[in-house]
Amino acid sequence: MESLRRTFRLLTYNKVGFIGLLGVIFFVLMAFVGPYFVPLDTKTKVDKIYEPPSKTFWLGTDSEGRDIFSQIVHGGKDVLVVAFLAGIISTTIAVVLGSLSALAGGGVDGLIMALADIVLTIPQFPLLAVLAGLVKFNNVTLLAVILGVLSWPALTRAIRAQVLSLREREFVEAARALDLGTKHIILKEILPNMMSYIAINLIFAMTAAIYAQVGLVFLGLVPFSGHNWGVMLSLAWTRGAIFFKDSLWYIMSPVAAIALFQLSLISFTRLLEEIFNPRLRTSV
Amino acid sequence: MSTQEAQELLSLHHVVMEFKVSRRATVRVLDDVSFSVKEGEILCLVGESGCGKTTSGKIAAGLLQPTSGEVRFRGQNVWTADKATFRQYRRGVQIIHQDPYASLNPTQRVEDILSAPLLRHKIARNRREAHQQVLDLLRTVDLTPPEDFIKKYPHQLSGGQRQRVSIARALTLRPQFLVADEAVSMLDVSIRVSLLQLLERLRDQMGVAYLFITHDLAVAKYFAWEGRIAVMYLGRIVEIGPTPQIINNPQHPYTRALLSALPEADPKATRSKQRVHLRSLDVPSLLNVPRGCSFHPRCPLFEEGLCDGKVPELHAASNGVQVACHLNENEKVAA
Amino acid sequence: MAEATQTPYTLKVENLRVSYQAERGKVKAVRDVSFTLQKGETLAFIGESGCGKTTLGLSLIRLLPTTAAIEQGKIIYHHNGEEFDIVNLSEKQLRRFRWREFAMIFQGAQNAFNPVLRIWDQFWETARAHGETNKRHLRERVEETFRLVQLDPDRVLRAYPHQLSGGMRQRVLIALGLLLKPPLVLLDEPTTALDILTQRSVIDVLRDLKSQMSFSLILISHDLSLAAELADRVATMYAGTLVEIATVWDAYYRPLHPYTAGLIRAVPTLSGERQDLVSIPGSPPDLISPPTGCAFHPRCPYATDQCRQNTPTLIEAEPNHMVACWHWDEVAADGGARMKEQVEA
Amino acid sequence: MSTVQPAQEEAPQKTSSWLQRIWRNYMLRRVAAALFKIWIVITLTFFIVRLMPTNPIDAYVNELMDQYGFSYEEAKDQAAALFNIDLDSSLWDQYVQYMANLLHGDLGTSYRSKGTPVIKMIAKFLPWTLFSVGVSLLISFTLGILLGMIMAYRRESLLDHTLSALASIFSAIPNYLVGMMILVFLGVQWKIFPITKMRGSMSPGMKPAFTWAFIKDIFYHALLPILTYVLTTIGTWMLAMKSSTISTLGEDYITVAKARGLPERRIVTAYVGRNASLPLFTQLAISIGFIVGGSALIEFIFVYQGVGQLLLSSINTRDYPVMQGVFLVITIAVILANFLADFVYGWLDPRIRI
Repeated sequence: MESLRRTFRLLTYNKVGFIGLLGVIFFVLMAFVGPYFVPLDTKTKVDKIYEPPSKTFWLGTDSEGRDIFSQIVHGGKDVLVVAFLAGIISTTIAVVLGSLSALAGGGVDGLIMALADIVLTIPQFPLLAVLAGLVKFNNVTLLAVILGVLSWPALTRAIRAQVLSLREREFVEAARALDLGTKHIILKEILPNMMSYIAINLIFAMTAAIYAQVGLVFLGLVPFSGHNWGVMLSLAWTRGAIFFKDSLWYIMSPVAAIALFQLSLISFTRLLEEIFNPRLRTSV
Repeated sequence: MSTQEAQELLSLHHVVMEFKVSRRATVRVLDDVSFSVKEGEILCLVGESGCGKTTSGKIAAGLLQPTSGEVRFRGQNVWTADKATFRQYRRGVQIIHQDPYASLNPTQRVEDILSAPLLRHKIARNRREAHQQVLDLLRTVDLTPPEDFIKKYPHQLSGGQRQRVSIARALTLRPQFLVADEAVSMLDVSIRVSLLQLLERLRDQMGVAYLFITHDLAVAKYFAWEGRIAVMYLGRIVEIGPTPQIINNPQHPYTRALLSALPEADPKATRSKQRVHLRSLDVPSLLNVPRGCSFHPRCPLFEEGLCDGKVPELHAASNGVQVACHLNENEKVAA
Repeated sequence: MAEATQTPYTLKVENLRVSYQAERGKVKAVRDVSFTLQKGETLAFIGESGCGKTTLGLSLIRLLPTTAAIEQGKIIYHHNGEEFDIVNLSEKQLRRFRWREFAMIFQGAQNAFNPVLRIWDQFWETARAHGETNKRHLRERVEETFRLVQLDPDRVLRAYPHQLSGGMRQRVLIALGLLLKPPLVLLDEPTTALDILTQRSVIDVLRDLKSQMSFSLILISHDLSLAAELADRVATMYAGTLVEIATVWDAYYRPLHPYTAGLIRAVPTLSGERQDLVSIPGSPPDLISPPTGCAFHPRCPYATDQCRQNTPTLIEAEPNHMVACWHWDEVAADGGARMKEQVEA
Repeated sequence: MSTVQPAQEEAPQKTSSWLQRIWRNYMLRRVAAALFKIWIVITLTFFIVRLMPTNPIDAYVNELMDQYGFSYEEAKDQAAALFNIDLDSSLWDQYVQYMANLLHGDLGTSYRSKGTPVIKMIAKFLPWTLFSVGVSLLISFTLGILLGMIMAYRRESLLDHTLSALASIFSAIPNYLVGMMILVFLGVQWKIFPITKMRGSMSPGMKPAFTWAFIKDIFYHALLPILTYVLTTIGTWMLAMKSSTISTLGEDYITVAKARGLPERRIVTAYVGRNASLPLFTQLAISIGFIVGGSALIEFIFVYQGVGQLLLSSINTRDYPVMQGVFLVITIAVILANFLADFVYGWLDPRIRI
């Protein structure tokens, strides 16, 4: 009971961060649980084009008279899955390569850093734009993999620098003197001191993945498939929804969904910083 | 000093340590350093920053492998020995760091810090046993009642308390040799003495030997009165011998300069001290160590042609001290 | 506080109280501190980390961080028959007052200079801020001060701070501090982080300058040996209060406050045989909620109920020897010996 | 530890050969590394581009069929007439040929706009991207630094909180969404900007010249892209500058500068401003690359004729030489930006001068 209350106090310690957390939870629930409650409206209704929000159509209707709200509910899953997968992939690569680079040193280090340097030089978005045509991205997992595989270098460098400085810290030296083993040193001494950094960067990697995937879909470089916010955005755009007063809800709904989700993620990072800091954990 | 029969515990033989500072340049931080410490003995390394005392400490503790030369533990060269011997050495020698704020992992509680080595090396068979041993360790380092400290994170402790946890951690594997690298210099004077007394007590009770590294000769004198002091300058030992001799009758001009330069917490003594005047205030860079005796550009007794030619070797001086100075050599010859 | 002597003073501090806001509450860093700095004398403030000595130093020249404030008290500055309260100076007046009248030389000169400007530029802008317009004239004066601190002006003035060694930077800072020949200088830990031989050269330079230029000097240091070497009088601070002020001889050889006595017994010396040292039990108090009565009572072997309830004030216990302790006579009688017994018990 | 450091390296060893000395030259080494990187990028993109499904002919055929209702046969004939490229020679031969031409400064000719040299097309589009991105970066960097410093000086004030919140919000939202919102609200809903008139990079019939009318015109057309870039990047600079300023304000030399009685303005500029902005210059380079690379989205939304647009249309038509050319140009821009940032950093900070 007491620990529950402490956890709650810790979570609410940073107001902005807590709101971010609530936002993230909201979007996750909406994207994954929502579709079971809100059926997707696919019926064209010529008499109901561009209706304003009402009790039946919470966010109004689109260019074919379909409910926008149901599309928003159904359109989150792909975006979230890609963001999460891509974030995990790039962060994992970065943590593994960064640590390896720092701990192995020598030739391995040189090779990884040279590779990172080259990948950083390649203009990311244009490369993605070309790759988008190379492999057909109707496969969410593949999209996530490509996004993740291209976005590791910056974080790898940062992780390497962190590990290098942590490795020289006196408590790590003491652990070596105590012969606690490499596994203990990496998992118990070095990693816990980078956890907040890694978690925050995971979130940043997710936001970058959202930026790229929605952007690619929006430009029409990823073949349309299924329903997601990016596709909605692209359709709204190509149907000229920006130019009419009454199509405002059509174009703005996906924009707002993406923007609010990004904002929630970014705000959430503030809380992460504190969750992993023992100084704060013990003072609340 | 009744350490006649005491066994030699740890020794460095002609140790050289070089670090790469850039693609091309290496800097020689230690140059031909040799010393040995017997069981239960205290050897104090003193010198100014950059003289190589911390590097010597890390080499003694097995945290750095020397570029050349040998480190021997109970007579065995540890870097060529088999795994079992190295492990014995690794556990037999522990280190206490200077900065009590950097030497404890901020994400671990005192209990985690102290029980990890106990469990890893099967000194405690299970968590409960480890818990009991942690309590004992905390009592040993005067953190009483231990229950108050065991659940704390390092940031919840004062500097002195943290340093005691560091010492307790070093004791988990029951070492025979402790490297204390400026272990008290960051603490306030009012708690410094109690830490020194704790280290002394460990030596009396457990027979721990010390390599005590400090820049403060007064602390060295207090802690190592029954032991020896080695004075280092630019990567070399310039003088080594029993503490009272070094403090009261220093042979090397550098040691004399240090002793005369140190202000003391005694107005009369400090104001009436004889000063040694150096010829230069600048400390040479390790990238560009002077030829011959590296102290010669600053030495008040500098003799051209002698001091800037050959590097002086350590040799026995009159009072049981070993000193690396050409002039002392000559005096002896003349005497 | 009765003015026993009528010698001219440079600085008179009365009931100074400084606090700053921390997350946990108000930190009472300096509590009702009063003292007088005589003209030409060196007064050393000693005490351990967190005793408020650095805050005191910063408040004297009104350089406290924004979270801190002088809550009450006067800092009267006196020079050439003029006197005013530093607490009341406006920002503009302060700017003129600082460095010209009152220079502060900080600890860790490692970082006292703007890393992106050459040393000469930093001298020039300082002089210009105080009315100097002639570069050649300034150059002459700088060369003169550099000779005093044994620096080569040609080489040093052209250099950037990072190109100088720690000892050199400290000497450059001293030269900069004395450039405008201020009547009052404050040194905060001037030799910390310097090597022993460099430290010695800095101490010698300071002593020489002091005798040549006769400014008043406030020295703030945790290093008792530095105070022993340079100070005329020594003031001991504990938990934000001044607990003892005495001549350097009295402070070291006849301390009347148990804390001063304890500090002196905790520091090893070089000369003579090895003496036994004692430590003071416990740890310094929390300045957010300091102990009642005398702040030192939880660590003090002389403490009685009176100490726990009533705060002692600074009184002139012996001629020119002020102490804030209910039992100073007992300390005087046994020479602070009880500090030692307690540890052994 | 050391005294004044020697101005030059220690005496060069006699054994070092001429080649070794060149290798030791920092600048030369960097140039060599940059050339190597460019080569890698060219090679990589060369093959990726050609591995894309649909070749230029098919893309054209599809386009003719979709947009103009041509039959497949008609379209095929039409396409064959336009393209006399040899897509059948081996990829390797094409690569060798391309590299050989590149070494002569020849980027090839466009497939689609037949006969137009790629270099000419890039010369037409690139200036607009450089102009819009450059101006935006200049504005957001300087403004961000100023606002960041103000926030640091007025820490925890209402102004600080408001600016911090705005900064985080605008840097969290993808720039193309911000651009879209500008179009929708400022352009369509509230009709503040006549967005149809503002399309393109300059008004039709406008001749590039150093006249007030021209300058006004190009700024007018670049206004919305610039606004978008500035809004979405300024937050990062503000927050970075704020934290950097806060840590600089805690440095000893600031306190000493105050103790020296220096005028406040001098302290703010030469002491706080200069030192606090130093670390931001390394970020500047990275962000130039990022913005130029991502310009496609913004240029697409605002119909602005920059390299981003060129890239998009060349991707859609599979115009290999143009795609390659754009990649090359963007890569070079990123590398040059890095050089520039390092140079400025070195100029501002004597500690890292070499």
